[in-house]
Amino acid sequence: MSHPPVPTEPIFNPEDPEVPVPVRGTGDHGTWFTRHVRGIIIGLYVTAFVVLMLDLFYAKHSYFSEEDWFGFYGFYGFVGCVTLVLLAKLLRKAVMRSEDYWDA
Amino acid sequence: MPSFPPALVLSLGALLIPFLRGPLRKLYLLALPIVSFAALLATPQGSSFDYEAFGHTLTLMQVDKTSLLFGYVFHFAAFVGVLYALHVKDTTQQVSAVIYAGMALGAVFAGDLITFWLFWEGLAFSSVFLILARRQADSNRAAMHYLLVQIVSGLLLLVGIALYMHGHDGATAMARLTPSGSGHSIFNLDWAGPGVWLIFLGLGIKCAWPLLHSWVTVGYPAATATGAVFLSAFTTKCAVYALVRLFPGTEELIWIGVGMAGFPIFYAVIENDLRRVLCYSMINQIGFMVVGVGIGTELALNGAMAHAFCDIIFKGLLFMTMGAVLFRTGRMNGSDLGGLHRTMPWTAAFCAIGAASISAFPLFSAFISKSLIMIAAAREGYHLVWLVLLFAAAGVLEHAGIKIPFFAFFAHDSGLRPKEAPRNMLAAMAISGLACIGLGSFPDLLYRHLPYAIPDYALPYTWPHVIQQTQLLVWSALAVGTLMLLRFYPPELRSVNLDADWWYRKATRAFVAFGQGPLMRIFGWLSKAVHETIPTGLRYFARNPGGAVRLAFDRVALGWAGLFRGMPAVDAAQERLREDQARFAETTPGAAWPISTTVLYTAVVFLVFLLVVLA
Amino acid sequence: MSDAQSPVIRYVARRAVPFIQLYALYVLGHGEDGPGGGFQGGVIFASSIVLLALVFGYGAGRKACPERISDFISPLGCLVYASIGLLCLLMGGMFLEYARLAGPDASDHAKHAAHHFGLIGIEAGVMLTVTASMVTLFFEMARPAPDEGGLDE
Amino acid sequence: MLQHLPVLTIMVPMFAGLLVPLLARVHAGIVRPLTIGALGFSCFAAIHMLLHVQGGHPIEYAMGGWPIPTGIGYRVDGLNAMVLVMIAVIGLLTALWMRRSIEDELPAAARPGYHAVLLLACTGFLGITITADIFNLYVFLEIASITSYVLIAMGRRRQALYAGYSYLIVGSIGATFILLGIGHLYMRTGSLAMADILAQFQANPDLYGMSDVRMAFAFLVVGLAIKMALFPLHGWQPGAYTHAPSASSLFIAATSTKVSAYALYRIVFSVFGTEVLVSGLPPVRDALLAMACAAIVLGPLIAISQGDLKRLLAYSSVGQIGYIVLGLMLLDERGLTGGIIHFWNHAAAKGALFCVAGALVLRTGAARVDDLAGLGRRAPWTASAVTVAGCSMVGVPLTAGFLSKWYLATGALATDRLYVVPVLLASSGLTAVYVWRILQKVWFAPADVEPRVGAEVPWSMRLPTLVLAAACLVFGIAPWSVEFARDAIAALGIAP
Repeated sequence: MSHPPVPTEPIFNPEDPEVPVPVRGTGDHGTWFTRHVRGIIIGLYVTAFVVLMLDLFYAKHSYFSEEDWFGFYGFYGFVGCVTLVLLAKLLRKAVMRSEDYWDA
Repeated sequence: MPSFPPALVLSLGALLIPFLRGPLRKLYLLALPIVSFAALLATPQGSSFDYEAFGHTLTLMQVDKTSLLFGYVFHFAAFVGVLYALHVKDTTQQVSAVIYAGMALGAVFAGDLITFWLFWEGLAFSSVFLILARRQADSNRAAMHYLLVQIVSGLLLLVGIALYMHGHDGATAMARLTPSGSGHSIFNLDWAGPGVWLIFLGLGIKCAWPLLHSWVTVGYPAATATGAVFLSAFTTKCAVYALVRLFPGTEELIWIGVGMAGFPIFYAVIENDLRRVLCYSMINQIGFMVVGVGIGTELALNGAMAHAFCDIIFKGLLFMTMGAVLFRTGRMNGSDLGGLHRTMPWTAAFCAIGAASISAFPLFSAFISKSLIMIAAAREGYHLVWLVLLFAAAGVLEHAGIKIPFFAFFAHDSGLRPKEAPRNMLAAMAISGLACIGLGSFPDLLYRHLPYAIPDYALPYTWPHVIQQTQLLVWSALAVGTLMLLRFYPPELRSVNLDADWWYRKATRAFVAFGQGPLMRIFGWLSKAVHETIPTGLRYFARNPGGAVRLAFDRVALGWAGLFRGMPAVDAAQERLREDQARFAETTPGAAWPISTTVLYTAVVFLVFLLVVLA
Repeated sequence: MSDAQSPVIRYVARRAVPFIQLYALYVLGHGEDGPGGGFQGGVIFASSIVLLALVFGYGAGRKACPERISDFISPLGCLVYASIGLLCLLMGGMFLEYARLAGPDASDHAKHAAHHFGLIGIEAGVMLTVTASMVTLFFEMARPAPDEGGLDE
Repeated sequence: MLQHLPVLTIMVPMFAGLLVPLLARVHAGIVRPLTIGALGFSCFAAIHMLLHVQGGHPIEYAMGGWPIPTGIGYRVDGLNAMVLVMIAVIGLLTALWMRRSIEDELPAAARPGYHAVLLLACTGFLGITITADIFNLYVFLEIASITSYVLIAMGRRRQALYAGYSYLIVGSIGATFILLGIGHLYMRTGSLAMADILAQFQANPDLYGMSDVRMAFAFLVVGLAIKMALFPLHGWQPGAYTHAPSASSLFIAATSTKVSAYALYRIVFSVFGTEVLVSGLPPVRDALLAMACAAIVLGPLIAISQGDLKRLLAYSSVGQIGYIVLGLMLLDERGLTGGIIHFWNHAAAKGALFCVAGALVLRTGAARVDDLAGLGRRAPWTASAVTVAGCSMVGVPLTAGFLSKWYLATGALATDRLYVVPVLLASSGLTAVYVWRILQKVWFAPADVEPRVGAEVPWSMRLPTLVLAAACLVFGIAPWSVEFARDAIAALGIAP
């Protein structure tokens, strides 16, 4: 009785032709995204400014007082994210271990 | 019309899969969720399907709006998952995935606790194969970790149910259907006795509560590319469903949910394995749902259920895009990936849709569900809760909305040029992507299936809500972009991060070390006592009681006398003891003989019985 | 086992065997209404063969009752017992209800006789089995040991 | 016909067992069909009687037409009908299964005799179960024991002789205890018919206080505890199961100890009456509960470290017997249901696992757990059977094992013996450990390990294995076994 080989998930194997390996310097000129990084960033800043200004043009109905501050949501999002990233960097100092930590 | 539980359609239907081959099998796999869905549609609300077993009436199927809502989305997830995995040849995965979906359906339609528990265990046992099917040493370890935690959860639940029944005259009903048979039937468990606590904790494990969550972050990233898609849909959402059913309005849940929403995002920022990032993000999303359940108002419960509904779809979509990347490149670490949008544009686009959905951009699905929970929290005056949730909502954008698509498809060019995902994967992602946009754009599609009506003040598409949400998200994105430009953003590093599992991983290792060291010695000592010392001693005692007692006494006494070695009297006594022991060994066989041991124990047991009966 | 050398013993033993066996049958016949029966008869019968083996040696004894025969008789006796029981069943009675052996509408006298014969029959079966078993037991234990150790493990 | 089934169930295999050695000289080919035919008949008769006695219609049979207290009676009620079916079905499946196995393990000359002894052992076990006379019970116990010694000693290694001998010594002590107990009881009551003795106890509860009656009970309980290998009197069992021929292991493991456990049920319910445990000798009940709990936890604990599959299963049986005794000692309707259905459940699961152990011996010459590696790839049917039976041992829902544990746990809760619940959970956990050890070898052995199991075993062995494994599922899902157990309890007439 013959048996088909056990199917396994592809894992990284440099000798397997099916699994792609990184290619360097093949004359890649990038894509729309890589060519317009600066434009995308500028667009982001402009959008941010515009949505902030929209705060002047509608009537808020708030549950909490701070919601009435000008640009509260934008401010909160910005500060929140910066805090998140900075605290996460601190967390990394505490919990990061080398990849084979559990194999040791 | 007699109904047939969809759970059985899927789980029994799955048993036929191994007997089919080729295209027929694919067709059958796709047909199963459809047939099951048809069976569900044919079942009128308020009907139930009872089965008499081991002295209990098992209500295999009980249909109200709550269970229907989960039933719909589980069918959706099952169909999309099967389509996504259509190229897979591994029968183990196909069978277990379909059974797994069936078990999830069984759990949400279960009308009593015992039935619920049966399917709950089924979830654990069927899903572990989706991890084992990876067939790697480390994924096997992860599978064991996953299975053990699941079993513990099941045991807690079982014991809890048994104790609860014991304290409540065998009451097992999970929900009482209202006479009209529609709507959501609240059935709060009564907080009396330890049983209900155990149930609470059992559900909490599968709900991935803080410190109980690591089975998600260990298990799911170790699953196969397609298996993780199924895993992301069912287990945790079943737990949310059960909380909605059994513990609505439990105050503790609010704080647990706040912890779930607020804390894992920090880990998501620094995690390298992108599917593990999704796991942390999943815990964060479930946190929102748990808060909703804890608040327990009609709006909050609606929000929890709606968010679960949307989460299954967009989280599935994100896992699908990551699965496609894993499938094509064999890599899953952010540090190894990047620039894939060149050759996988469609996958990248779908990932962006998923990211927008989970971040709750207007017109995408979480926008219409997360807001219900936020508003419910605000209306009930949970100020701190509201602030944390808002922070978590911003954090979602950071890790799931930007990090996942950015590091996989954009960022620096990894040089990888994989093929675009297979067509069946793209089709599955397209369906989910459309569903995300459809739900986000036409909220009533979802709202009308929720158990309670949505009040006007909670409707999502009002100018203030749209603008404020856009502000939050755009400025969060701005923060991330700025940090990246300033090179302040933590880079992707090859690493592992310690998490709650550290405690019990360390504990297990310590336990194993204890087991191999001291415990073994104790067992060895016990075994020697039971098989050798006691029987031999007894035999010698039977032969010469006086001698045996003297010998035992001498041994103890001379053990102490060993301190005074060198004194002539002590040495002589020890010499005599050695002689006695040698004689002892001559008259009694050295090693115990199993027969005689058994016979001796028979004598001992009989003596005990005699003393007992004649006393 | 060495053969007995004394001619007296050899002579007496040889003459005694038929009497012992006859006595065994006598004991068997009385099993129904007095002390005796198949067990005792069987043991006595077997003792005659044991006597032969004791006096004339293992081989001679085995020749009087070869292994083939004793192995055959041993289940046969039980079969006789069981067959009679089943025969009662076939005749419409309960298992071992010998009186039914006389037939469905036999007279009391015939039933009594049938009971008698049924009983004697099963006792005979018992005797066969007991004889064969005793003989087998004896010869198995008396068999000259082959040149190998006992239980050494 | 129905009227005579009780005696025919016993006599047909016995008749066949006696015919086999005679006919084997004439035509060796007849041995197997005769064996299977006789056991098939017993099976049919047992199932027929089981269906007939449902709803409280016991069948009584008076041997030789003598009225019951005078003569020996057989009685089939809901309880022993279940056990009869278990023995007969396992006997039949063993007979079907064992052809290739004994060709491999026994010399040609020994095979007809082996069939005969198997038939007689079956007779003995069936007889113990069916009789309503305690001395007759002892006689059948001796038949069953002696044939079991032979079945075990026929193993091809020398250790088998030693294992059979150990069992003989220990078993004889057990039998002596039982005989002494019966003797004491007879001295006091002047009767050997169970119903008659029970009537005396019910008429005169003062009897429970008499020292000879108490002695009798102690003798019987200890004797039966040895025979059923109740911890700590299980010393004979692991060696016996390990070294016996695989077919013997299969048959004896799936029936023998449980028949003795049944005898304990019978003694308690139909001889002394349950009052003996409740008001007569409650300390005995506590002692047996303690022994059962110890067995339930320690059996699987010792099993975990075993390298030999048969020995592992033997220790697991030590634990499983604990469940059955526990069910009895709870003396609660639910607990008893759990104990009684465990007769069937354990026979099915352990039978299937010993089938697999036998298949392993056939393929590799030994039953090492490590040699199971790759079974899932090479022999998917057998591997599936192991999986199902293993899950049933653990008590995974939808398998039979879950039902027993569930009922035992609810029974324990109902009688306020809460400590039983953690005991059951601990045992499930420990069982899961050794079952997982097996299943991991079977399904997830690393792909580079060369399987030693070779190909699938022939259908004659596969089919009984699958039948037993399927039974684990059927009993777990269909409500029959519970209904039969309910009926058995009704037949015993205990007041909950």
